[in-house]
Amino acid sequence: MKIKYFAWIKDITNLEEEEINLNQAKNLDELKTYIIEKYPDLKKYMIKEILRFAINQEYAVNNINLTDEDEIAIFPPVSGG
Amino acid sequence: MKIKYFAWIKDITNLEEEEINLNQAKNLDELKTYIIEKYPDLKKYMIKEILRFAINQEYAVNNINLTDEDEIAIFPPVSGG
Amino acid sequence: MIKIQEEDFNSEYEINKIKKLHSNVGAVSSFIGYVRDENNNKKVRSINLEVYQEMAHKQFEKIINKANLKWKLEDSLIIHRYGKLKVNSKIVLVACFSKRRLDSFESCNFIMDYLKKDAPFWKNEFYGEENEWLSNFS
Amino acid sequence: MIKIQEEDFNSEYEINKIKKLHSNVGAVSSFIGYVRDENNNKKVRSINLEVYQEMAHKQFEKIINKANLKWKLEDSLIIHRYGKLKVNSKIVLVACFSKRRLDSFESCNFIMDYLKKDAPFWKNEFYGEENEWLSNFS
Repeated sequence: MKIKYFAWIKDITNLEEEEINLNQAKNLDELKTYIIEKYPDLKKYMIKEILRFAINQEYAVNNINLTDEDEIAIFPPVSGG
Repeated sequence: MKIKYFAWIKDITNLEEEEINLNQAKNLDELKTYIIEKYPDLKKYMIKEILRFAINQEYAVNNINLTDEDEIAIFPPVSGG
Repeated sequence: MIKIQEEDFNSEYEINKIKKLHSNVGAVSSFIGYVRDENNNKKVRSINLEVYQEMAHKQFEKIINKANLKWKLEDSLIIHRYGKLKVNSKIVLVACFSKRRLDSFESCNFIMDYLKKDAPFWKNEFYGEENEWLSNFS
Repeated sequence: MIKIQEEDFNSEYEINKIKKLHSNVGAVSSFIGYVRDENNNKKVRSINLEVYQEMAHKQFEKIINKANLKWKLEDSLIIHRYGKLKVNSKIVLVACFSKRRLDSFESCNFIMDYLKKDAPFWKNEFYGEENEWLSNFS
């Protein structure tokens, strides 16, 4: 699956997107654990519930199973308009 | 003083404006009496409170004394915008 | 800015001209009213919009002053046309300029409410051969 | 109509293009958002607006669908820019087309509310040498 990062999250991950596979995270909760292990600086934002998640361009709040075709986006609160 | 008529009121008075003097109407109530005598077809609209009055471009609801310099307008409910 | 005119207007141009004066404006809410092709189940071809000009100016000024007392506006614009207007023609533009959205949005609606209630304009609608003065009392 | 683009737009042109399709439209309410010269007491020079394009499209479609369930709209338009935008630049245009004013007015505000809440755009503000990501959590 493809993971995309936006805004200042990119400054922490140092990349815009990456591929991970189902062994690393088979659902959204596991993905959250995976990325804060890989990027410890994200942990405090995760705890404060500042991070937003979208699966295939739809907001995801609850835990949900992932597939290899999914596109997951991780970003801070939006500020458009 | 100058009396101005607008919209379909003009179709009843057959003129857009006219001059009258203080002897004919020294306040707004007298003016109302004066014009329904002169234009009897206006009477039913006056009774139903459909006519609007403005003195020097400000809405006038209560009776008020008039002067020779005043511009009085008589018109139906507005429909702009 | 208040304009009462027969000619059409370009809303982008008119709004830009005012916006340029205010770099602190982040929000412009506007309303454009048009001549519709149908009213009260009758096919409208055009309207003739009569105005009492001097009074319309005074009323617009009053309405804008009232809006400025209630909201933080950097500027405002009313353009109201009169005369013969075909279907699809613009009739009116109201635009309110403020730092933030809520002020521009609420004041624009407020100005339109008062404009419809107080501004001395009268619509004579033309349907084929007939025509009819619009009235709020029938 | 949804457009997500880097280029500026002409609101008169964009609104006219849609209005032409609907002779029954009497009311167009619109909102334009601009880059302001100041935010949080800092002098802003420009912003960089990042977007997640595919998601922005989907979210705009959802918001418009929701508005159509609540109000009688003949059409609607969202144009949202991204990229480097200087002070005074337009950021967004939302326009709602309806027979009567109330529908256009309320739906335009509704769409702006949801756009600000859900649309995946992020502003990076530039002040002189520094820059800062805007966030709603500080």
